[in-house]
Amino acid sequence: MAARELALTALLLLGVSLVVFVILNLSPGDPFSVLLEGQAPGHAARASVHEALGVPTTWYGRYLAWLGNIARGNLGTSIRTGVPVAGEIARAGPNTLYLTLGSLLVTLLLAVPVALYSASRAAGALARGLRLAVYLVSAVPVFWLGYVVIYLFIHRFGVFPLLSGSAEPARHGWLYGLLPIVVLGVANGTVSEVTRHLRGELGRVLTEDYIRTARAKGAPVWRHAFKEGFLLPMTEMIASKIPFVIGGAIIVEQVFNWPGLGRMVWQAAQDRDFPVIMGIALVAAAFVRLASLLRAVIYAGVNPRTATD
Amino acid sequence: MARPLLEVTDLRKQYQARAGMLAALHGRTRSVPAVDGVSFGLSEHETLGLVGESGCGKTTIGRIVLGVTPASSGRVVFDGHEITALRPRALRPLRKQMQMIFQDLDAALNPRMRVRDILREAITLHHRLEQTEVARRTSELLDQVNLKSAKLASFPHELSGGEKRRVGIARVLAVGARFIVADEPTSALDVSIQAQIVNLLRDLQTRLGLSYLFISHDLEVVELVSHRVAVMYLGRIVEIGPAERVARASRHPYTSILWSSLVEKRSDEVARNGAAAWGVFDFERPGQGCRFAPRCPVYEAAGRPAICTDPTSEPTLRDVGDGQSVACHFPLAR
Amino acid sequence: MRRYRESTGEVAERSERSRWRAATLTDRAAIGYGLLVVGLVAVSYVLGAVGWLPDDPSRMDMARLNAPPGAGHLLGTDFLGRDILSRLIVGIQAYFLPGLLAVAISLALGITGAPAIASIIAGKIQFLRQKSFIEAAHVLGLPTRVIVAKHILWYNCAPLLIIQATLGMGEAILVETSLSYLGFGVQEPTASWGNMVQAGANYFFHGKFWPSTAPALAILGTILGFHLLGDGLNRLLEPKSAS
Amino acid sequence: MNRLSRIAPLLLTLALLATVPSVSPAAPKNDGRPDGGALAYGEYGRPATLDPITSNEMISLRISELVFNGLVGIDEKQVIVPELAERWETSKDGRTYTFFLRKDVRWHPREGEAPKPFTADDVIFTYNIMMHPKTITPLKVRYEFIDKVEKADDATVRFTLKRPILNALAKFSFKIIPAHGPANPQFLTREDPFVRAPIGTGPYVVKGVTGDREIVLMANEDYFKGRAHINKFVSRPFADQNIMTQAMMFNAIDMLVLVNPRDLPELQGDTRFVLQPYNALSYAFFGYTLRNPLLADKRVRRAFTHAVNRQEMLDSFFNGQGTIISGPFAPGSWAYNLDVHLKGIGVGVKVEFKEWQAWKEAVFVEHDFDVILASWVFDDSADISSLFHSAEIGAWKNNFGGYSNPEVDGLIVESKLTLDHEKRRTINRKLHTLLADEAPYTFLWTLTNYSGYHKKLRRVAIHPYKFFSFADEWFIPVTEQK
Repeated sequence: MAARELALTALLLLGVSLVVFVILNLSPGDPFSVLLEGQAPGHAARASVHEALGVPTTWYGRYLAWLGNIARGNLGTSIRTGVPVAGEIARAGPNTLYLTLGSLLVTLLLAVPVALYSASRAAGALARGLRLAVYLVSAVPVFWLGYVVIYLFIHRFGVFPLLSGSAEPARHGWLYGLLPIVVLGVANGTVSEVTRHLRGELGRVLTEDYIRTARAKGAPVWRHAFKEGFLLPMTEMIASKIPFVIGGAIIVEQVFNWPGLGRMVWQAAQDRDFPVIMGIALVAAAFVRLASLLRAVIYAGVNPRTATD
Repeated sequence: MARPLLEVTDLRKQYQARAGMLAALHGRTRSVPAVDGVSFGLSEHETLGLVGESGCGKTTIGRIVLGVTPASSGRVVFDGHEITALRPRALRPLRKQMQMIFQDLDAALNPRMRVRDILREAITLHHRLEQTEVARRTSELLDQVNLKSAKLASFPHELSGGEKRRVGIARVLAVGARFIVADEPTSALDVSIQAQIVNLLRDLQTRLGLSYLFISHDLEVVELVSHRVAVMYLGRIVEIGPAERVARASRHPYTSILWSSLVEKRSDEVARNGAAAWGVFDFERPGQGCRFAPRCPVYEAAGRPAICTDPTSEPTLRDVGDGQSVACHFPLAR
Repeated sequence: MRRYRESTGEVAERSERSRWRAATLTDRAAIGYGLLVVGLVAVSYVLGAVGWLPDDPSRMDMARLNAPPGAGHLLGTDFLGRDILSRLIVGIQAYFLPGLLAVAISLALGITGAPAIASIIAGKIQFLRQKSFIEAAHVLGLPTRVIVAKHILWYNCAPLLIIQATLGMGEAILVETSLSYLGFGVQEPTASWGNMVQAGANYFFHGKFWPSTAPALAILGTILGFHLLGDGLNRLLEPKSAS
Repeated sequence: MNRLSRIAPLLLTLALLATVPSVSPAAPKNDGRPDGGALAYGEYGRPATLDPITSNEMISLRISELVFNGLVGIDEKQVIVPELAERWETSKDGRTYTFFLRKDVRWHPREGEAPKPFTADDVIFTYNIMMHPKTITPLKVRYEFIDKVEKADDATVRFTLKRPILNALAKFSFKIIPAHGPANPQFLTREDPFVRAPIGTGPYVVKGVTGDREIVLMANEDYFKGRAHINKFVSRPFADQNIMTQAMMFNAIDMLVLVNPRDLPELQGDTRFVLQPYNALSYAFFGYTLRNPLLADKRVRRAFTHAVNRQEMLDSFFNGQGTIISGPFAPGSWAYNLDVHLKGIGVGVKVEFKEWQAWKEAVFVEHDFDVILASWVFDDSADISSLFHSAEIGAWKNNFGGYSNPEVDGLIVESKLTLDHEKRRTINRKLHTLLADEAPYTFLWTLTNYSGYHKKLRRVAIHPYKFFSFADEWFIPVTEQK
């Protein structure tokens, strides 16, 4: 099983890398022209760059060269800065991981209580109100919310809520670190769906006949309801929403000047710095894949029968 | 009775069970026998009751008989077709003759389909019919299971338990089944409705000449509907014979305890609590010889004879006359 | 054999009210609002397509840059003095194709098991496969492909898809807004709500909140409408959760 | 060198002719101004590299201005002054330049090493590595006029030119890097560790990059012109320009090297800050493609030029006062106006905006446009006339409009070949009249860059495009050093 999953993951990453590479090559702009900014480059200059760097001239040649590097565990170096991509990802990655996981936690802290409450009291006015609030919150464009929050902090609380913008180590630095996490958690657009899905599934499980029977007999319902009504839909939502959270992280990192992968990939996208883009795409795809594997494991764990038949 | 419709010979089934959530990752499994050498026959128009505690393998037998679950070994022959040797595709034509009533009331009912669609699907599954013909057949089915035609527009969740069961039965009849595995058909229903369903099944048998493999842990119901009864204990049949004899003149200590506890307590709930007190058989480290020995009062009373725990002499079914067979070294006297 | 004593007393029958009438008042309000939003979006689309607008969305009024709502410009003007209301109406155009495309793409990706909708459906299928009615259909003799197509996809995932499609529209708007912020969204001078929020936000810290808030509110109201509609449809189409 | 810019103004090498040999004292600063304090400045984006050779964008070049020196420098009055060379001699034929180097200059020490002295070897090393075919640098084409460089002794180098050129001395302001700097002594790529942790001779030493990607520079105690006053420079990258301005407004940074035009009014109204213009060498223009038969007719182009009311366009964005150009210079706002103006003469315009890379391909390769809005940023070595030479027509060449006129070609060549200033001016005037008449472009205006900084910074002089050239003279009064 493990070998199969590993092979599938490798295949998926290969596919992602190919697609990203092709898109990069179809989009206008030569990745190596960033080296020629500042001069009016003729054809000769362009060719000489390729020659000087020893890059294949065809796109598939470049892709294969890149693949060859990957096979040797080398993610290549950024065209723009010359820095090894793997090292940069290792430096910026934890920041983004912190941001995305933290924001997922915020999302869940928001969505789960609302879902639980409104699953048990679907018709209550408070439950409706809460749901409406949750829906509103997840329809806010994330960067705009970031602006609003920063504006509030500056003009209401008199602080500049950015870690890397303050001249001195901030007194409440940890708080500023929390802000982007909260903003992303609230406005990554997934709060509403997590709430809806969780509430739906939980509501469904709680009304299933055997749960009703069990409850009538006084048997503990929570264990089953937890597994089918909570654990499964939760992992499912997290697994399917990870790409959105990652996308939101790119925005939040710009607004809050967060030194993570999102800011890196944004700069790289401007310059068509393909080794960086590819490296980050791989990491992101692996992350998404990991989430869906986790989902599969939890599914199998909750329902041992699935793998048997 | 009439000619044999179903013959089951030395059926075995092992399950691969995993130990916990992490086992999914390293894939470690252990083998658990659910059915361990079971043989019996069923004639046309006959009802064979299959009783035993939950987990004894009776549902597994029902599923294997219908070809839903593959057997580990052994043979199932239905009407001359060897079910255990057929591929799923080849099995499909036989489906119109053999069907199952599931324990789960909702099993047969797709929650998004109206009763009318559920029935139409079953009716048209094996026969191409005109619209009018479908309508005629639908109302005929409703008639047979005593369901109001107003229910046709309902979704499953709008039905009561009894109605769901009736729709389930109608669905099975719709494909034209003549052999039905009824897996705990009354277990999820109120007592009053249980009676209606039992009577309905018996009426249908009379009217349509059906054969049932009737699986239940409810001895009262089994005794009521069955012509013959097979008693299972931990994957094996310990006693089989005419319903009256098994119930009233059981020869196996286990059967006897089952029915006497029924007589004494008459209460489903208490009986189950009593059973729980007996402890659970550990399949991973099976006992030696007779499986029932650790719980057997006769074995205790006889001073724990060695033959009962001799691994080479697990008791097999022996004919004790009047169509009754028992698997015990020391069968009870008449 | 003895005859079992039969008792009357089936559970009381539920009336055959239509589902719509069964829906609660607030449900109806929510769906009504959702439909209103969809209607407004559709009307705006048509208005934008025929060009029947309060003002020329590309006409600049240099005397009134970043103006608040008022006479002449019902929803104020943007940083080039263009009429925000007209641009909001025209901006709808940007979402129709992308919105549908987004849904189509995620459906296509569903086969490979990639993101959002696909993953939800994959999860749903995985869940349904364990459901006994699927096994029952199998025992009944239905071929596997029929079970998948009819019982899983058509009956149990179709509502999901409809709901996801409405939500997908909302998602498309948000994604476009994010892309606009990064400079990869719909490009000026073509109006989209996303690039309106983005362009307006450049003046946010100057205290000119309105030019970005107006399109942000439009986004908010519209997505809320889609959500409520999706929820309502969910309740109407998913019988389980209706009970 | 000239270069088309849509986003940021760029490189200029600008100089006046001045060939007076001079000597400058190498004494520590003793001007009565206080040392100490720190300056954090905001940049939109991160530098690619920190060395002066592979660098090709402004953020990097600004930092290398703090870290490195050239043989000659240019002072605030645009006069060429000695820097690493204390004096120089020019041969009569104008082909040989001999530089006599300072002997008291030492390279920034690497950790655990003693500082090494700066010698003629470093100059030759820099020239060689710059001209190596495998070194990718925009500098290369600018120094092709040099034939060879020789070391006379440790403190003397001699450059021989292929032919005498105008303003040659100013070109020796290129930054010198140490021979012991790069890991690879043959050629310099961006993968060399030197480009990220460079050592130079300049007033500031690169200390390192923080986790937030700030670049920290400390004053060089051993600077040959005397220790710089301000202790520490910090370059802070921002990913959002609006937020960067807010950081300035909130005193989270002390300086913006380039204020976004739309934020000018806000900063201007704030007494805490100083706005300082420093660059006016870019031209905005509408460029026409002559591949469109309609636009090939100069009467049409002239009609366009007349129709465009430049004054009104500028006034629309003008913020009340005469010198500050502010207001919403969002990309394309002017192009919009083109639409408005041309409607008056019966021309419909479809405006299309493109992302930078896509725009370059459309303009330079595919020539897929009728009119473009752009601006050129110049230095002294090229003038706008070369953009209209017919030899510049083709993919990735500067005459993207495909303008071709033998008379213009002739004048351009003539202007280039003459070494006489007066004669050249006459030719250029002729060229100018001719181009104005032909209208291959509609020239719009030149724009000014503004730096904004906190008032605590004193004696701030900003080089027109290198920016930090005089930063060692800046200071912060003791009371405001925090």
